Amino acid sequence: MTTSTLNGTTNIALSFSDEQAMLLDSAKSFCSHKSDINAVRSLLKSDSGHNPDVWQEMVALGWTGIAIPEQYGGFAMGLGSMVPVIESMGRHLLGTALITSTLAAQAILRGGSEAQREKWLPKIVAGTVGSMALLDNEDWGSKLCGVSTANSSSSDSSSKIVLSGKKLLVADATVADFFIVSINHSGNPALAIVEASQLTANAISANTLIDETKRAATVDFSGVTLSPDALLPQSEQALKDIRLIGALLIAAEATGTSAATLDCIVSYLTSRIQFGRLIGSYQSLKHPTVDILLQMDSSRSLIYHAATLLDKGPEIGPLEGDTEVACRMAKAQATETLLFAGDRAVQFHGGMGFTYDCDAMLYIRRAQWAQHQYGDAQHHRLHLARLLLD
Amino acid sequence: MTTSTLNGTTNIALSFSDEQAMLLDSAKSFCSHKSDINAVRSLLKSDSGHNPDVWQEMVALGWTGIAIPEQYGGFAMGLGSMVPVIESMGRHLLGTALITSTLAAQAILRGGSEAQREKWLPKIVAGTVGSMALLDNEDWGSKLCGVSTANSSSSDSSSKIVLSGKKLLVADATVADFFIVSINHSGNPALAIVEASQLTANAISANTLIDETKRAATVDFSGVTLSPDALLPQSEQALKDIRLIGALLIAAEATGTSAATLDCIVSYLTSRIQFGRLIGSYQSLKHPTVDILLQMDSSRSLIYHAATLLDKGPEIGPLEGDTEVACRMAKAQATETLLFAGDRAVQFHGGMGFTYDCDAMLYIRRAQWAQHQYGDAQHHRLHLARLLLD
Amino acid sequence: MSQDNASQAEFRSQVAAWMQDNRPADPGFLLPQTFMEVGSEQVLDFLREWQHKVWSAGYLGMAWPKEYGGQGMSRDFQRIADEEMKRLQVPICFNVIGLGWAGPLILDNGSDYEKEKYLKGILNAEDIWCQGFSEPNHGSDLGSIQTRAERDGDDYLINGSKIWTTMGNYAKYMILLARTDPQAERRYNGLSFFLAPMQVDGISTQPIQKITGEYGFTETFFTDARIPANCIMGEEGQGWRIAMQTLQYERGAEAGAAGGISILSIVMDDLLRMAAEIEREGEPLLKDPVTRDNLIKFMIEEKALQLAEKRIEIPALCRDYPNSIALSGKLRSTEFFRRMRQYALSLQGAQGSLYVGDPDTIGGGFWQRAYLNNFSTTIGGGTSQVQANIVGEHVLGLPKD
Amino acid sequence: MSQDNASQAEFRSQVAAWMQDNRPADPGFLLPQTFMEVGSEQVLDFLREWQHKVWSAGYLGMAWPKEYGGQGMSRDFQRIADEEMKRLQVPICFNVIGLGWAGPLILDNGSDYEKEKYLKGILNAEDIWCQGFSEPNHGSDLGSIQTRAERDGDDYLINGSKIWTTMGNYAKYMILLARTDPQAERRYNGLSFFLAPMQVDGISTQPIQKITGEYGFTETFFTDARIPANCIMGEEGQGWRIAMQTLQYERGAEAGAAGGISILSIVMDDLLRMAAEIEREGEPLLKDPVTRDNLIKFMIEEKALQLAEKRIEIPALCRDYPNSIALSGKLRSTEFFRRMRQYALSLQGAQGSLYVGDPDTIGGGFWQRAYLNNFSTTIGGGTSQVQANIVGEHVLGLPKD
Repeated sequence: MTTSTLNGTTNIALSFSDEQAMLLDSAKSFCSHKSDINAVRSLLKSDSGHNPDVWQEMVALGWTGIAIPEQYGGFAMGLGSMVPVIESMGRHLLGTALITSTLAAQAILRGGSEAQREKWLPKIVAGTVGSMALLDNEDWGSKLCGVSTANSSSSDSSSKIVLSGKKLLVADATVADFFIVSINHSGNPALAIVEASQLTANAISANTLIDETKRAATVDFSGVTLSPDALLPQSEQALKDIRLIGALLIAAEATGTSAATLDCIVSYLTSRIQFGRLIGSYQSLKHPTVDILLQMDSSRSLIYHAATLLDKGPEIGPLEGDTEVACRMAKAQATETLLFAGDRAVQFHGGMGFTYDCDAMLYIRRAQWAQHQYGDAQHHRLHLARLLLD
Repeated sequence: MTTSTLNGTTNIALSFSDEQAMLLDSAKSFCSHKSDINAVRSLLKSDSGHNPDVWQEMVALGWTGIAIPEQYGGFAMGLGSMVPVIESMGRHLLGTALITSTLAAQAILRGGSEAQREKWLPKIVAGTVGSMALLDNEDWGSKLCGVSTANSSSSDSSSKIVLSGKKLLVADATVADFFIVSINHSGNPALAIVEASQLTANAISANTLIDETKRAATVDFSGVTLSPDALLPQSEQALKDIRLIGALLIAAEATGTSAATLDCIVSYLTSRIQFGRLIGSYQSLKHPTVDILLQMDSSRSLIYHAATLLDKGPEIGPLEGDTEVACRMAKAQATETLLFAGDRAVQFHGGMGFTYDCDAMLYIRRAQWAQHQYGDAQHHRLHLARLLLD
Repeated sequence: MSQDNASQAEFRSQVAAWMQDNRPADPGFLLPQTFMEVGSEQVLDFLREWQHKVWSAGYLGMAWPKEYGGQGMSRDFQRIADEEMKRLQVPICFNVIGLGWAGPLILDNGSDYEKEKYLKGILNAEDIWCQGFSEPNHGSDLGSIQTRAERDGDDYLINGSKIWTTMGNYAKYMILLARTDPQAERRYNGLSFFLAPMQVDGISTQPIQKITGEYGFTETFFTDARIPANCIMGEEGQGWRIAMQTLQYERGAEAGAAGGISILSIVMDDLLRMAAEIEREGEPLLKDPVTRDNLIKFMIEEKALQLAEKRIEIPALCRDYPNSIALSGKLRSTEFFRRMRQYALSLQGAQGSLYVGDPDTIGGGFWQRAYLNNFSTTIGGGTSQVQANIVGEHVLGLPKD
Repeated sequence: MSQDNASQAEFRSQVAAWMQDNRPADPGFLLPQTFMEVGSEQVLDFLREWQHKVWSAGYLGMAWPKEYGGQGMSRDFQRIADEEMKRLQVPICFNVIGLGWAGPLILDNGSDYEKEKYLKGILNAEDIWCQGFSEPNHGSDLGSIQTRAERDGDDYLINGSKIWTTMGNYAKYMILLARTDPQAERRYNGLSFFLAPMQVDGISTQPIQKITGEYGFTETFFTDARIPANCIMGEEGQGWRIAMQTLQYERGAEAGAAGGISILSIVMDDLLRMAAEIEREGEPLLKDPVTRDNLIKFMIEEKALQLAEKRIEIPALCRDYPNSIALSGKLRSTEFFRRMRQYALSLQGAQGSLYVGDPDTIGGGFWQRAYLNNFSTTIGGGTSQVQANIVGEHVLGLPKD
């Protein structure tokens, strides 16, 4: 089966194992208990944005090892099995560095040497936090490696590498134990592992994000000295894969948040009375809410389709063809859905919606944040057009 | 005052004289009397698509001379004054060749020699019908003159010109006394006047149009022999102007039809009862109907803005700058509005809307026709971007 | 598609080969997209011949019992045959009310006599069936049905009228919902369900001209029309329940219908092919960035629609709103097609102003007709506005208007 | 803009010159777009100083009488001054409830004593005014006002609470709508209108944190607050009529308001400039065809919005729905801005996930805040959904829900 194009056939693979269904149930239950809306609000002004005890419980549940092969201490359930977990987290706006740490693990798994895998992957399973430092301009697009952050001090391949430059919007930087940094290494894109302990003092300055449940920082890597074995040997393919996996995981999280937004709207529409009627009886509120449901349903179908294709493919092979299409479609759909849902959530709450106390605020801000992570909808549609129409 | 661009100012000129207001009143009244919905339906299957007596009355009212200078027997009210007349015709789906004949007159006025003006313009005022034959492919865009319809039999400029080729979708061809034909004349675009009497037998074959109130035909000009004085000396500028004026007149007509569509919807929504309520009380019908009103209001503002700018400019000078912007904006807005209105009109009439007997059918078909005349909305937005964003 | 086992895979290629060998030549008119477009004897004869041929080859009613014209095989085979017919875009099996509604109902509820009498004629296309639910002026509100059926000795006397009777002028039988008890306290309880003959005195049909200019539906008038009392299905007053039962068969062969494809669907591929052929400023439209962005939006939506049909089979992924996909299916797909077809027309340039019958149309006017015809799906069987209410109230639990 | 005569043209350039010479330096914080964003003393002091300066220069209250702090000039001059302030995007004149609502009301209805007491303080920004119409839990439904005003000797005793009181914590006076007669047969007839002092015992305010995280509104609580009986405007029971009267002043200086700009509007030009600065794949976003198509759509819409304000002055072009433009103005413009601002954020790439206060934001987070703040306009003063009902019912004559 191939992707829908001029040749007229479409890959609509969708499967979900009993094991995955159990994982989804347990993730739903965990997130709902550990991250009710009061817990979420209590973390808004915190430095780390998450509760370390909850993170440790997630590690204990094995979530950090879901997509890591057994030989590195993981549970080898496949990357697709991260989707139900991340969707559940999105549904309850549960913070923690699970997404970025999963991406760091995948970068090492896909791009790293055997020594790097053996060193880092068991640590990640055990709760060590890795973060991706990819951005050096505002565009998640093609210029990623065009701006240098590293200089080799000499062209001798065994010599030390000295980094210079900053990365923007490094997720959960303050709690990261290490970073996977995209660098311009002698004119070529590369990924390097930098340990937090290698950073200079004050290298991390927190960003102010529109989504107060998220954390990111600008990280200055200048002056960090690396030995050549800090570089990932297969950086280029890993970088491409990470961007697609990142898009999918953000899509999964956004789908969960769309479902939460829908719950929030439905709850208000079935309790608030105006002009003598429950406001959910007005079609001007009822029908757009139905639209949100339908779009959320589309998002969910697309993220689990992408999850299915990821798990059908080789454990480490590159993301190509239908899998790339599926990740991009999922991201384009899921964050557009959440943008619509968040916007309507505020509007439909009326005066209450305009306050910081109303939970709609959390969803509209998450929507704004999510649309820009790992490429916005227009960016992914542009790439989909190249994949499907040329 | 200049057009809204990066420099931050906007031309929002809008004026309407008392004379124009009287013309609008009389046109509204005339069209409503001469073209009620029964009259419209009675002409659907007719050959000419209009009532010749009504055409003669329109000529007697002076509508064929509104935009023609006094020295050619016209009333010199300005092209902008055609807008209220054409809008009124659109409101009642009144057939006749007034739009195409107005364009033919403008082509001669703007592109013709003094001799051509003196010969043809008084005839047009008196009711002689001219038609524009512009299209030789399906694109109203730049390829207009790329396909040849004419061949000079020799390069001697005084020699006869023999035409060869067809034109598509020539409006009201069967009742036209003459045609303004865009031709490829020795590699250059040109406009030529061809009299209906010069056509060979069976040269005209009627098109089947989605809008059954309109008439057009494919006209084969092959074998028509012209003397060089059948060519308009300033063809190129005239051609550009005609396309913009055509866009505006279609926009004016579509705006009138949007208003008619709105009336048709409102009338049904205020009389039809379903589930025990007048259906207009349902917000799922009420609010989109309000959207149609707002869009129709926008269309109307834009067509009269363009009319204002046309009349502010020189009587014959080229359409440029703000005037070009205004014509293109009017077309893009007005036909998008009618497409939306027509689509909703059918839907909101329920089962009745699906029948040929329901008038919504007339409007949705007109909408489909109008969007493609003189460039669709995307085409005009593309050109607007070049005018406003570069 | 599910994974085929060996015998299924072999059957699939056998069907495909037969369809490719036997698909009819271009008849010289636009093929109907749905059974609602059978507006002339010419089209009727064409489709009757095709359905008979498919049935004769053994690819229709495969899961119905052999003694009534079926093949007595597992439903999986019919599903495979349907999938192949859909994929190869052969003509529709047009006797839809018989194949998809009346047939399975008779199989589930009917007497041996009824099965003997009706089923084979449905499959071999000899007996055309129509449906008499909707009435003029009552739109989607079946509870308001006014057509009366009064018991008179061994007959019922029928008076009233029905609208949107597909092929009412060609049908031999109608599944008819009529009111036997006007006094019933709850108005749904006063309805009864009949397998009514159409060729009796007092029944006349009036073709309805559609928005497309074509025919396909009739209005059906009953004036003291006398039908045998044993035409009733179930008991008096059970009509509503039985009518609702027919709706479950709509899901196709897997729910008991005879099979065959009832809709020749226009898919995105058709639109992509069109965009590849049309030129704008010297380039194929498919290269225009704005058009590409719009096409991709539709392709994402189409993919999600297709995936929804798969996801419905995975309960773990439908927990929060278990009935969402099923109840919103009509709304999602019919509105998608409306917008997609409308968009297709917007791309056609001047040729878009032509219509079926003009030699210069793109695809014979296929898109024009498809867009206009699509309103039958966003209006019929409950308008999109009513569907949105159903989803809002029955899936999300929002209050009634 | 209308055509200026010579003295007007000269005045226009004089205003422009003064504004350019006197516009304040960048204060180091995002300037408020509207008076609803005055959330700190710092912002308040800045705006107070600016309004005082504009008034001192003679460009505020120009058409108000000289004896009350105005200039006694024709309204045309104030219009011109406003146009120039708008064009040059100087800061707002923030005392909006005084300048635009209370002031003109006092001019039209007030006694000499009231004019003397209130007007100058409105203009020179010494006395901040606020509005007390909305109440918690009653949203747009003013008829349901519960706050009581009971006559007690020479005072009224006020009990209840108001919400969305802009600058309630800074205001000296409130225009207050309260219920004097709970028994009135028609509930609108039981309301009265007061020019109420805020610095009395029994009135307390609680700042409301907005969706943006900032402040600007308060909830205002009245507990046996005692205000002089002569604070009433008009008679008891006329409150609703007077409240409606204030609405007409909203149209600006030409309708009697003191003038000054009350909204620093974000126009399309700002969005175009942003699109010219942002790069995607090495090109300015302004060169991206999909973005261009979207921008042009917004520009057409903006142009139509601007033209509507001109067309309303030409009755011949508003015949079929004479009140359409006026009644739909809020709906059209606030929804336009909501969509336009939301779109602007979608173009920002990763920087769009930052917020006010981050040094790497585009324009200091201007668009983020503008989008979120815009909900006050699509919600306050009747939600867009209520507005659509008003237009449907009062312009098109559609039936009520």
